[in-house]
Amino acid sequence: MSSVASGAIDHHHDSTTSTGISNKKLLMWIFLASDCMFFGCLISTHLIYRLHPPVGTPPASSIFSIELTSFSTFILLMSSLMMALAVNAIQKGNLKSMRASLVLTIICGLIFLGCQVFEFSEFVHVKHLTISNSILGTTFFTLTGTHGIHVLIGVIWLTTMLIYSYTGRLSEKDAIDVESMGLYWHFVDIVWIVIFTVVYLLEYI
Amino acid sequence: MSHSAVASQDHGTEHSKFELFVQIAMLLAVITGIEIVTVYLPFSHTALVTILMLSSTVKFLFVIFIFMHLRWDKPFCTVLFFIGMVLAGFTMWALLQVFSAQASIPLSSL
Amino acid sequence: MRLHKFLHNSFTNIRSLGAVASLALLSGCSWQSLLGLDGKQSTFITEGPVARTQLDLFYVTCYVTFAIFVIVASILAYATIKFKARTPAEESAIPPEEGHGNPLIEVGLIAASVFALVIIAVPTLKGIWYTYDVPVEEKANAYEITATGYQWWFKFEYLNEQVPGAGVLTTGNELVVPAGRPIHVNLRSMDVMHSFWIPKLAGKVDMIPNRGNLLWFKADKPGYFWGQCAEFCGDSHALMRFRVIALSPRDFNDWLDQQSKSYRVVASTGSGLGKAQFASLRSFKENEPGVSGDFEVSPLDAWKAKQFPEKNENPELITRGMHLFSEKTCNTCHMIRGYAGAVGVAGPELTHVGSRTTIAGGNLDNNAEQLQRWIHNPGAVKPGNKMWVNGYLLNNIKLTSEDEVALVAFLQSLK
Amino acid sequence: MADAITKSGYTAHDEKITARSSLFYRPQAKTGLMSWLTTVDHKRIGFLYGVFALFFFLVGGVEALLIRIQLAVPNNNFLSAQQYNEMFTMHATTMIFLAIMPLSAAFFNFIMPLQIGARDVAFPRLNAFSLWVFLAGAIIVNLGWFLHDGAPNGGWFGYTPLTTRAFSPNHAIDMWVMGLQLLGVASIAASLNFITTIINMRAPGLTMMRLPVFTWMTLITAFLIVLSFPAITIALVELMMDRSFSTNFFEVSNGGMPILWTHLFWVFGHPEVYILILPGMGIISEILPTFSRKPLFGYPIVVFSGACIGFLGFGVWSHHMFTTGMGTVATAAFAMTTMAIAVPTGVKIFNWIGTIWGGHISMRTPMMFALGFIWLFMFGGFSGIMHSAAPADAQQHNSYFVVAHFHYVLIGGSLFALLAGIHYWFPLMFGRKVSEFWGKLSFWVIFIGFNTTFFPMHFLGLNGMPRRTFTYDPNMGWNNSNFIATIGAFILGVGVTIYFAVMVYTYFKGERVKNDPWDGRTLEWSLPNPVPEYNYRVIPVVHARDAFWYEKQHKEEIAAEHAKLEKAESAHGGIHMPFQSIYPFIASLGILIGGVGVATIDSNPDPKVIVGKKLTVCLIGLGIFLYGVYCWALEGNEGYHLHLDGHDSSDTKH
Ligand code: HEA
Ligand code: HEA
Ligand code: HEC
Ligand code: CUA
Ligand SMILES: [Cu+2]
Repeated sequence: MSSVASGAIDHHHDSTTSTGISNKKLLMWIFLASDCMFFGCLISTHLIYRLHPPVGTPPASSIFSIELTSFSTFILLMSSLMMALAVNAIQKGNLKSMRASLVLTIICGLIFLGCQVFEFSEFVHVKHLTISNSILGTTFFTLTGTHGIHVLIGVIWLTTMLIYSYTGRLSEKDAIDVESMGLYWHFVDIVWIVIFTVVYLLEYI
Repeated sequence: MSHSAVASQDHGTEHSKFELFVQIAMLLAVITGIEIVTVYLPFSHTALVTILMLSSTVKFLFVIFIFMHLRWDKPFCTVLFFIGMVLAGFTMWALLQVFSAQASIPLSSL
Repeated sequence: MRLHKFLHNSFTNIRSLGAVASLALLSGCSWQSLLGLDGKQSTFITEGPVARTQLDLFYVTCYVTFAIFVIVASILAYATIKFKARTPAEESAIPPEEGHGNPLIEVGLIAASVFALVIIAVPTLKGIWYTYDVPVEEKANAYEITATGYQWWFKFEYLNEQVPGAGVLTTGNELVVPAGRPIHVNLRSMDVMHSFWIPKLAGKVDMIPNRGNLLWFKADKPGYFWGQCAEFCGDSHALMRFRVIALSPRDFNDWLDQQSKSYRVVASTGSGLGKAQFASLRSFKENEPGVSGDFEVSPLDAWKAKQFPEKNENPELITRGMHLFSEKTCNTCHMIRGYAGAVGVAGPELTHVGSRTTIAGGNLDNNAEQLQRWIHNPGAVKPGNKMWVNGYLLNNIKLTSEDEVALVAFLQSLK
Repeated sequence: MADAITKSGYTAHDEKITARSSLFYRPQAKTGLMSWLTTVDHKRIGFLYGVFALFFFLVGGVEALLIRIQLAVPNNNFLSAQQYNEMFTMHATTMIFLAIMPLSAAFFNFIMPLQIGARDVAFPRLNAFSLWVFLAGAIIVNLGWFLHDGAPNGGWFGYTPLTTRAFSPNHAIDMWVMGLQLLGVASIAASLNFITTIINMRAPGLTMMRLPVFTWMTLITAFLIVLSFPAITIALVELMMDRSFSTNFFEVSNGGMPILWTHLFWVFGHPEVYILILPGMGIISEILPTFSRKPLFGYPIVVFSGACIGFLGFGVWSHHMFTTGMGTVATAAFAMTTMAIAVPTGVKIFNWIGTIWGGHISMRTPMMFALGFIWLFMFGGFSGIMHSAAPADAQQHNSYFVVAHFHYVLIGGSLFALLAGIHYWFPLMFGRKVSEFWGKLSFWVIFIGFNTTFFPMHFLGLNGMPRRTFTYDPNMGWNNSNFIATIGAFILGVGVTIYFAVMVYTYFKGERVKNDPWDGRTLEWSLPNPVPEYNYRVIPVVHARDAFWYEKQHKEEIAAEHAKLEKAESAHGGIHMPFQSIYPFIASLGILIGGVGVATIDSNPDPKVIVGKKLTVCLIGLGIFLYGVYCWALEGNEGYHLHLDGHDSSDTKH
């Protein structure tokens, strides 16, 4: 150790933190706590406007397509599974299997995004629901769009990590990086779990 | 400094995590399926809302505790996240309460 | 010796102050006026039950916090003085014992604080319910009005008073109400948030777009009250004022009758008008005060005097002004009931504008000079004013001073 | 400062390292502009936060003086309505977001790691990033002064729909929105860092219940920031969408509810005021024990009540909305929770008094400010309680009574505490001490000026004067109080000027002091002053709550322990120091450019010509940002090891 004058300091610190939790992981958890509040406010906005829709608002269930949404929900759940497996793999030092899982996660993420793009364009062009022509459109697109951006960021992050795993920047000892990324990805998933229920399903009862 | 080191995380107990993850994922999918079916069932409004809230909470908890490892991590992580989650939940609840009051019905929906 | 003298002096000073105070009290001056707290919008002077409830509650909070303040502050002062190290030696003396606190004291103090808060909380809760809406037993007697905030003036609609062919009775900037009856005001806004505040009658409630707020108040007896918009609403928020005039039921009914009429037409006598009759325009400095209030008689009497036609009216001038009112497109924004074409709603209703004590949102005295000042350049009186921006600038309204004088005469004739 | 740090610290560097990370430029300058732009040292970052904050404090103060000049006499036209509205909006925005918060952040950065016996924060480059993003936000908020559109003028809580495009068509509000958004990002990033640092980087033996109270309050404040800023972020996003993409969040004609903004803003806004006061309370809890030479009375309960205040602070936001017609139940609920906050706050006051009780109070300048704090804050708290009685607040809301309340808690509270903190830690930061005479003089002038300014405002408010009014009539009975307040503001200005003049003088010419001049109790006083770059030669082991006080009483044992630790540490590879980095600065620069682009430049109205000026600037900004982040990620969080021989630092390679 002492002969190496430079190196990744963080690693060294990580193993000696006061709580035993690595800094990166802690940071990620606090960030997610903060993000709860972020999405909490967005979802509240949507729900508040759904509470007393202005007269003449068409029922949202006539716009939503439960089939598509169920499908993308399922896809996102599977991506979470893949992500969990990826983290599991790298923690065991299995870089190869991690790569495979990552690729699947990315694919799932992309499918989800694709569904969302399709959904949005259908709403705009077929159902004539735009972000500015009604309050439903405004809150719906903003909320799901923000979630979509989170997914997109996640996909970019995952892809970067995947590339790193080939160039050697990401190796077995960097499990923590993958783990933090996993936390983020799962969080995006649970936000969707909430959105799926309160934005979509609630409209059908 | 080294003597203050707390043993780094213990990942020794994960022999069967793979199966566990897959099982959980299946479970989540099943719950989702049930949710989708429930909304079409002729239950009362409140009953349906309760069922949906409960089932999505269950899914939520499964993901954070299993996929996100909270179950195996230091409880401290759980505490941290729950501070945010609880406050967010509370704020949402309070906002919805305030806005569902009679006084808050917007003129545009009268 | 010197100390003695000082004490003596201050003693006599206090005595004389006391004498002044008791004299003032005897002569009918209240402590509010002694302390200069008797302004036109003073919350210390209450003229109705809502404001009174609020003031009483305020006093409760004062007593409680004052008591706590006296106790805590004296202990703090005592500790500071008593334990102060006065010499370097004292400073570097062996430090005192390392105490870490005493749970009993803490719990006692927490309990005491909670107790103090309960004293405040009980009347607070009562007050919240009392001030929110007209009490049930008085509901039947309540008089309902809708007040709408605009940048930067108020519109008042008398929901119970239908004017044949013109919907409900509408006025602007001066709210006339019956005294002794609870008034239920629906608060609305058409643009940004405003807030409706008549300090002597009731605390404020906001006027929020897309929201149906309400406020109630009751004036104990007839009177003239100052009100103010209390939510920042843009450039001229400071100048968004209004008045409330409470009348005895009889007067109020007379007023309603008068207001329900169409505008007052002053028949032209046919004789032309001479040049000399135009007053010359006084130029006003920006932000120069023009504001009502230093009425020579009581404000209420001043208001009553306004209900009658001006003394030396000039029918020719008025007729000229009447024509100008539509020539200069004033009618596109202002409603004058009975005046063909004057159906605008962007500005205050002017059917009886001459009978108000103030114009331009309680800012200017309603006299010829100030009226002319207003229509000469509304933007200089109220920065950003919609009449200026959307009227004068957009419609390119140009008035000669003759036009102005004629318009003023016309406006003044609208009793 | 540059000098102080350079001299005290270790300056040479390891050539081998340079060679190894040649792919990325790793700046190593220890002096000059580059050393500041690339610094990752928490002390330097803290110092910069402090400098910016004090600069903005003066700016905000000058704005306040202009406000007071305008109000000195009725119907004044020193300022136009428009200018006045800009003035109070910017005054509040500047004071809250650009002065008090960053000044607190300066202490978090500088003092907190020292108090927990750490060598740096958990993520040094993220810390630098927070600083520069803060600066970018500050610049954007203030840009309007120099542009045609003018400065933001919607009030510091920017109520909709006044701030929507329909009523504020020009870019002033866009700049406000964008600036606040960035300040939020900066604050959240910094807070994530602080929380991680406090939780994870404590010296051995420093359990949570041994943390100095200032560190505790830093932790709680950071939590408040992390949990409350998302609310305003969402509110601002919604406003931005409304302004730029004509969405309907606050557009009434399509069912929008402007009241929603009010809620979201205060969901953030109330925790925000505790964000402003808790650091101050932490500072006071450090100063009182030191100058009473007694440990803090009831440490656990002070900490607990701090947490309690923070937590309760999330449940009271609607007390700013008592007049919005929420209905009886909601109003009552929020009135009650608001009152409840008096209890934990009172507990703190009582414990502070308990601390000085029976002590040996040495009446130095920091102590004067600290005692001033207790008086004034208590006073401000009481007017807060008066507000919490909702029906009474119907009269007080948006009147000068509120203005009096919050200046008492903000100046008498936060600012006094921060001024106390500057005096208190000045010797540690710069090795010099402010003269007692001048310090106390400035205290008294500020104290008197402050009360002269704001005490009459209570009466102004109750006498019916609404706030945010650029003018008033001479016949309303407000003339005298206003005039007195203006005189007071100038006395206050003189006091502030004295304070800063003395600080600047002391920085250059002040009396040099030995280490630990106040006979301090917490760990940071065990360091030499000025503090060396690596902070602790040896990471100490903490044995008691007032760690340094304990060390001073157990000198021998501690010395022996130190020797042992030092050996262990050098065997371990020496002191780890992170490399400096320019990329946080570059990323922030990109954000600044992009932010300016989004906020100020008109997009091309013709949709066919998409590549307008705006888009170009935004893309340039985005490009620079991405470049910065990319390099930041790739250069890695490497560092070098430092070996110290005896008392001279030298560089050894193994
Ligand atoms: C540092 C910032 C700070 C702090 C600490 C506080 C502290 C408090 N504030 Fe204040 N407040 C502001 C900053 C702050 N406030 C600002 C900036 C605004 C205006 C925003 C705007 O509109 O622009 C505002 C406005 C504001 C309002 C809205 C007024 C209105 O607009 O109508 C209310 C209403 O309840 C309120 C209440 C309180 C209360 C109850 C406390 C309590 O925390 C105070 C508790 C302290 C004490 C009570 C004193 C000590 C206690 C004891 C000695 C114990 C015993 C006492 C009792 C039992 C009573 N504040
Ligand atoms: C921490 C926050 C903080 C601080 C420190 C202050 C400090 C001061 N504030 Fe203010 N203030 C607010 C927060 C703060 N304020 C807020 C939140 C509002 C509400 C705004 C809104 O309604 O939106 C407000 C509003 C407000 C108003 C009401 C405006 C209105 O409603 O119309 C007034 C009026 O008197 C005022 C006055 C002052 C004064 C005199 C000071 C003084 O303490 C200032 C002291 C400082 C100085 C006097 C500077 C000294 C500098 C020099 C002497 C010059 C040297 C210059 C150079 C070297 C360049 N402030
Ligand atoms: C764009 C519409 C518009 C036009 C055109 C217009 N006004 Fe106005 N007027 C207003 C508005 C808006 C106000 C309220 C201004 C305020 O107080 O902020 C007002 C106020 C007034 C008042 C004061 C009313 C009161 O009760 O306070 C008078 C008098 C008046 N206008 C007369 C005129 C005359 C005369 C003309 C024509 C020369 C005219 N207005 C043209 C919009 C207009
Ligand atoms: Cu309307 Cu202020
Ligand atoms: Cu508050």
